[in-house]
Amino acid sequence: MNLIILLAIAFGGALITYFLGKISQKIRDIFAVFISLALAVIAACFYNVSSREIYYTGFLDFPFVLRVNTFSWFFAVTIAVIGLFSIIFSLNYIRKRGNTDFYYSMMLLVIASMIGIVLSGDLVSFYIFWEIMSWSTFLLISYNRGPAISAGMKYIIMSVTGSVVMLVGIVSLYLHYDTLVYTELSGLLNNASSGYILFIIILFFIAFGVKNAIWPLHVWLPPAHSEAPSPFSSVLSGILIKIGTYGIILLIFVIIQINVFLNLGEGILSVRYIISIIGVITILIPTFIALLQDDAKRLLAWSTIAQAGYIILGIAYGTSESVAGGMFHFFNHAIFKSLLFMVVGAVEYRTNGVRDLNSLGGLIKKMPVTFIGGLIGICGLIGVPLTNGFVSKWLIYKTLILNNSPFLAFAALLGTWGTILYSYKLIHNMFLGQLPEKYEKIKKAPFSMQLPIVILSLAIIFFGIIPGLPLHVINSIESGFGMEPLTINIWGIASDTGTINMLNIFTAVLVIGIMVWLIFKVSKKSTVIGQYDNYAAGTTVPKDKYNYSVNFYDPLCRMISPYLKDFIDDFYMSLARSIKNTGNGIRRIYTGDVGHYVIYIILFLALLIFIQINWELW
Amino acid sequence: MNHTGTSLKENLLSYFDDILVEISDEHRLTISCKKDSVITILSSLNRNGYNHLALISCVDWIKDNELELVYIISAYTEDSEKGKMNILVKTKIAREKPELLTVMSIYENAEPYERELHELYGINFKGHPRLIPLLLEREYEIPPFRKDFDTRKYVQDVFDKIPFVEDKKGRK
Amino acid sequence: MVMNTILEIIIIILLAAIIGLFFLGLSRKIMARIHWRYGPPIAQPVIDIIKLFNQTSMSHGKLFNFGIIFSLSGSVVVLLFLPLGEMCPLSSSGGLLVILYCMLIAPLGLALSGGEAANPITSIGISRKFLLAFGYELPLLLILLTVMTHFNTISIVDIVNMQLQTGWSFQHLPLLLSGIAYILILPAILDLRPFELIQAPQEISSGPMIEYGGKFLALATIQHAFNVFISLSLFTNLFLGGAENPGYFFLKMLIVFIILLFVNAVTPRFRIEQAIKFLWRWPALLAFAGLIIVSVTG
Amino acid sequence: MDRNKLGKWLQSPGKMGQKYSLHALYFCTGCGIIEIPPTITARWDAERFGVIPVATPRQANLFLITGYVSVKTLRPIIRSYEQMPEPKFTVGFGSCPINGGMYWDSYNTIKHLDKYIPIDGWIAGCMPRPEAVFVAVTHLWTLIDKGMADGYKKYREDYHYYRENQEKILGKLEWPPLFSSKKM
Amino acid sequence: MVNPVLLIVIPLGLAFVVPFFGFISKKIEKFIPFVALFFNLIVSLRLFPRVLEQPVHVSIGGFVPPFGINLVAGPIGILFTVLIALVGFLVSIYAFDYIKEKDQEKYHILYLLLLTGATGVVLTGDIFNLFVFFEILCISSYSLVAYFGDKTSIESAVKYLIQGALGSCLILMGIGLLYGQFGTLNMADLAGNIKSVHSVSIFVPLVLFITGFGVEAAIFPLNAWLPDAHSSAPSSISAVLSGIAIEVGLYAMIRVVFTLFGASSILTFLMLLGVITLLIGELCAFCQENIKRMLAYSSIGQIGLMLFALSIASSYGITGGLFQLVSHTLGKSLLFLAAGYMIYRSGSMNISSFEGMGKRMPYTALAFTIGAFSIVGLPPFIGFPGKLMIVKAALFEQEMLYTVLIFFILLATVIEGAYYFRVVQALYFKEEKNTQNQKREIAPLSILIPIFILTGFIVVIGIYPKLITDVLVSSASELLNRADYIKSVMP
Repeated sequence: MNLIILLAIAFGGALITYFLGKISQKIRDIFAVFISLALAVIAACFYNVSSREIYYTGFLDFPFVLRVNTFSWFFAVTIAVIGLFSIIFSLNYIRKRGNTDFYYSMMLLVIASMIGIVLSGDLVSFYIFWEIMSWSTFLLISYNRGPAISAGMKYIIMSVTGSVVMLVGIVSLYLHYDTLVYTELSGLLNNASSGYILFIIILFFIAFGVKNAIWPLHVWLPPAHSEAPSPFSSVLSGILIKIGTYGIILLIFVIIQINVFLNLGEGILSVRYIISIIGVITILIPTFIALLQDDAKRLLAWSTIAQAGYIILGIAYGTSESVAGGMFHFFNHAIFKSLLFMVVGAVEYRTNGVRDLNSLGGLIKKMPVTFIGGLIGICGLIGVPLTNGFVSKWLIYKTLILNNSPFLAFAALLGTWGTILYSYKLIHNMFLGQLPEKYEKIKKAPFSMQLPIVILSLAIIFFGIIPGLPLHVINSIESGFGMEPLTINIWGIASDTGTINMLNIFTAVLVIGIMVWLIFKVSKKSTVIGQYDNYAAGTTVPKDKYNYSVNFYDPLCRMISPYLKDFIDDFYMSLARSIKNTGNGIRRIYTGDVGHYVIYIILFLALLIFIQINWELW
Repeated sequence: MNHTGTSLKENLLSYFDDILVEISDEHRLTISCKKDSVITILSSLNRNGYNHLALISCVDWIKDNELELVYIISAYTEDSEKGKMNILVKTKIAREKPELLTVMSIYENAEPYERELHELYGINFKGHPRLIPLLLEREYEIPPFRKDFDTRKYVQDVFDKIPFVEDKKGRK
Repeated sequence: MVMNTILEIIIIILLAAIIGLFFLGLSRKIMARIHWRYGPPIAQPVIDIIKLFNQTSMSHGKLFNFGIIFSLSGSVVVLLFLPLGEMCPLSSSGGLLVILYCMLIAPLGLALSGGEAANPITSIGISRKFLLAFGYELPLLLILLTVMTHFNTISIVDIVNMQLQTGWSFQHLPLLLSGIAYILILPAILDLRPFELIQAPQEISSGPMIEYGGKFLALATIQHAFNVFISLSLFTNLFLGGAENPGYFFLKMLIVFIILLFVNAVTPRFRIEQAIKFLWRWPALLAFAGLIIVSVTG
Repeated sequence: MDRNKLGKWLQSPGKMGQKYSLHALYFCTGCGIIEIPPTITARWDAERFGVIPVATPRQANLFLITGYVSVKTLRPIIRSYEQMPEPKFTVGFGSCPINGGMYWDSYNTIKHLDKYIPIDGWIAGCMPRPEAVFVAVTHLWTLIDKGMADGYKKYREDYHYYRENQEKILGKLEWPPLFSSKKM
Repeated sequence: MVNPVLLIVIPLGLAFVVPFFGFISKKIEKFIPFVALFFNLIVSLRLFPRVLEQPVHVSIGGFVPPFGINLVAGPIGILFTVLIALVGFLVSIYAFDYIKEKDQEKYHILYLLLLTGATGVVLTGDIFNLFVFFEILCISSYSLVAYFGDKTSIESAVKYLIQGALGSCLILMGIGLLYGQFGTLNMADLAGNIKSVHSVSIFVPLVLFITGFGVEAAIFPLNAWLPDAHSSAPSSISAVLSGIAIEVGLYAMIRVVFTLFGASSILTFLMLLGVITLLIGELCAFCQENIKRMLAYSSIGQIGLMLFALSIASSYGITGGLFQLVSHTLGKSLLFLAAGYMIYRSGSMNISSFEGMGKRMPYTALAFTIGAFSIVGLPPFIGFPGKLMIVKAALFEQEMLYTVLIFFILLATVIEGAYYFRVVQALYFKEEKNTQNQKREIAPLSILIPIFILTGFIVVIGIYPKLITDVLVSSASELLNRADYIKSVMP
């Protein structure tokens, strides 16, 4: 089972679903789920197979290489699994909407191209799959019509700019070392001049930064995520953001080798430190902006940018624990962020399209399973000890503190607290509080939506209690990169400087929880009362006028909102406007009067001769 | 006898014919007039500065079968002379079916006073947007503030009728 | 080995409960004395808890029950990570960061059950709770980072042992600054008067706990007692040299608590904006200065 | 803390709890509320008896009805009483709740409050002084000891009658009946 | 024995035969260009393998090269002939249903003349012969632009005529000067005698040629005619114009600069000119509302890109440029054909009328999207290898100037992406405004065949570019080493 068959299945599947759709919806749905399932299974069974296949296609004598090792396996499995769940989730979500064949084929195409990126062994095939992913994402983002169109346009412009800059980087690499295959390329850059390495880093960093929504390049993400259809935005923010991470890891650890990267520049101005600072800014500012949001999906979009900041911080900091933390946080973030988007999608599906946090409320009574998924999701997002988010953040903080950079640690920890605030706001405004009149009769989410939610929540808890499994995989990746692996056991990290053992924490919580539950059960039985039998200073609870969770953190928002105007967005908008104005200005040249055109020709001729006579250039 | 009171009295008399104006003491001026000229008087007072309706109270002259409404008007102004003036506009209306036009168009704050009078005296104010009960919880066929309302009899046949729980339980 | 850890756990939990409730009773007694009145018996909290356990209560659903259970077990779990003299059962499986994160479970549990109570006053109480938590977290993080970088470790047991050798951490200037900052934010952590915004009885009639009847209120008061014990023991462990012998340890905690009570008795209540502004100004400044000094002197 | 007290505590902690921690519901019904602040603050410290004012009915088990009860205030009183958890005691303050007091013939006040909600203790006097409150509290203790302070039990059994009386005075009540009427 | 001369003679002959067929029956006229170009395509494909070893020389009338008129069918010549024949053939099929007017005679005659002129320019070895074919090409395109006969098309045709005429007479002056100096008209012979460009007598003809051919090749200051001409011509004609005419003009200029004069220092100026044309073309296209004007400005931009690539005088540069040329011919003619039919169906030319076309005409819209993606240069399509080779060529030079220019070019491609994606979004994701004719119309077969074939080419060459890279490499080497061109032609 070599890799080209996997890619063939993926891309072929995408095309076939489009035409199957013409025949019947049912077959197409089943086929789409079957294809994504097959992808997940095949990707999974490449576990510690590390093989390389080279195909000399006619593509301008660039070799087309596919390779798989634990590093690419780790990303491929996450992509395939999250893709599978989002397709299952979209079975119901998309049924009522327009041209569904287009949606399914594009979704499979995006997943296929992401797997292609992860399995590609050389930079050209990496670039080809990267571009296919960009334009298929563009088509999917603008699927929702209306405001989604401007969101899609903003996305495609930034990603085309990023990939064009990367193209320059790839070609200059090719011309310097006339090979683009990772294995050959990795050794060569060590003796290159640090100026050239910096040039390459900047180029690639812009491309991956756009995809990874790093702070100055994050502008496209909030509109794109909130306008894209929910199952796709769970793919978008779950894994597509991580392709940028994959690129950065590839750049730092495979192409430039970690030791070269570490001693680039010295002290404060070292590249490692600058990227960490960018990562920290990407954590802080979007977290505070997320606090101000009222639209659920836009809040999650800003939180995606913040969490991507953690991953960048973890990877760029360079020590083996921080890289492990970064990669583990990638894995966790893929799970709980796609879970949260599915929860919001389920709520949106049931209340047909309401995402505004101020008008939702009390849905726990109607959609309990979705609530439990959402609760576990935000616990993962925050990093409550028994969830997987905790372990990865703990790793990042530990290295930051012990390697004497407390200010980075401070900013990251403050980011966590911001996450607590906005994630609780998400759950509270959507599920808790009074149930408004108009949502009395909504049913619970259909089974095809609940299945991925339940499985992903179990995954969060499972990997939270047993972080050893993913950490073992990450260890083998790190040793592949030539860094000394962490000392881990199945239950957590046992290094000498600081240990966490999730088993003890789990048993402690379990035992104490049961004890408290027993005390609770032993005492008098409490009568269950509805939402209208409530303390209202002696009067009865007025229907529909008793929900105070409108703009939840109003005092804080009033304090911080003047400082958080998104000036980066205004900068990009003014740039676009100035290009349009120059365009209009230049259009004036073609005046429409043929006399002017003839004068232009003569002037051109005169200019040529004048230059030759005076300066003898030619 | 301050001159503002007298000057006010002169121009009121000049405008309106069938009204009776007399200055009872240094700062009080009472105007008694017909039911339907109340609106015009109040609007003219409001126009030349007396823009505060302090209270609308009602007196139940049961003997000559009339209800007398008293509008107490004063002015929010700096000059102390005018500020101290209190003007009482009195009018009498029949007791059987008391009907009157609302003054809310002139003085906004008349709304609760008129609701209270409606509830306690049964006066119906035509044109009042919300004549709903203000203070009382229960319905009364004779409005309680009227003189012919016998509270003691009311208490006997409402409150005392309600049995104690023990006797009710005993009897059943 | 497992036996004596279980033994240690039980001892710690009982000790913490007793000390916590004793502190609550004492606080009400001291407040009364300051008000120049006789005040309730010291064991009043225990009596309250017994009464509450006998009362029937109304619950708003499963999450309402789960929330209070989750928050109490969260507080008790944090307890196990804190060293009490040489007894520290779970210190091997998690350091100061784990404590910081576990201290977050209690407010989250309370918020969830408060949310389920579907009362707008609880929403206001919860949003105030989180805002205040966000307020005092900024200086608290700076303080913890200063201590951790100063002792260059993230496990609290090492910090206590180092303090045993080199004496209290108040001698070093940066730690003195962050100690003072910590005292400034302790009333916010313990929900005492200048920052008693969450259960402000006059304004939002005891905030998130508005729908807590009999046994819920009992569990909430127990959780509050544990929270008092945890915060004070964390402070004494980090700054006052931990516990050579338990008696001396409790005395230090008591002194700090009494200082806070004096402040609590006389100061009015902050509005939420003023509270955040205050917390982000003075204590944050002090702690930041401490952190700079520590990271500079290295 | 003499020994028999301790004995009594051990054999019935529930009673002890109810006695020594009466959380009073902070709900100003009538003119008597002006007496409450001096009783709970420095001059006549009620806290020594374990009486603390509490904000919400859910946390209270003592309901002080101070002063006359107008027809309009009866509705919140009933609502708050029903929201209090089960072992709850009510104390009528002053002569007005007893039999209407000086408003005996007013059309607007409730005459015998215990027609509508069970009252465990009365304090006579037209606004009794704080010392009378403490006498009432200690008297309530003895009632609790003897198990006679069972107003809430009566309310639960004869809820139907109470409800009937209440609806006679207040017309239709918005909230559903607390106990589904088994009898009748 | 397939003689390149047939490539010119047959279409010319058939062009003049069209009226006679007209007498028999009006309907046959449509098929004549179809037959002629099909024949042309077959002949050029047959010539293809032989030309790759060594160029084929034909001297008409038996005269020895320096004297008589001779045709040189080198690899670049045959590449262009194939392209012209292919696009011409497909457009002729397209014209079956597109040109509905009653007297189509004029259209078919001029159409054949235009293609013969183009083929002639590409194959000839003699500069005067080059001028003659160039004139045939220009005149037939002037009149075809005015084919619709309404006010705007006539006005733009006249403007095109004036500028084209000016350009042609400049070329004529250049030829005159050269003939006066060297007495011969054969390119190879001339190339042999011209040693260096620096003497004024050589430099002036070079400048004249560049300006003359520049007008037709739509370089920056000289391309004022293109937007009006292409937008008011019938879509099939503007497809041919954008697809073939300007490329042939560019070919002529490159042939003159490289083989005839062998000038190298002027190339940097041409390169700068190319970048300026690209930027101006893209910026103007960015704020256009009319779809055909937008495509016309984008052609100007692409021409600037080709000029930049071709004027990097390295083999990478020229292969990149030629690859870009091929991708532009295929892509742009596809876009014009698809857009033409959509305009025909939706009635108006501005982009807002294209909303909802995705549902009404799925295949044409799909073809338009693929064409747009290929022009912008997204991977699975033909545009991407072109862009890749141009960037490789530019960076190969290692100079700072090239990296700066490359950034400008890539900025331009981003702007290009912006306005193409805007149209794609309008096609698929915007609601149809006037919803009365919502039913799905499938375009008639004769419209669909050329569109599908072109899309097929774009996707196939995009995935497997080796098909045409070896032709491009040999034609680049033919252009670059001037000496053996002279040796092979001269006896």
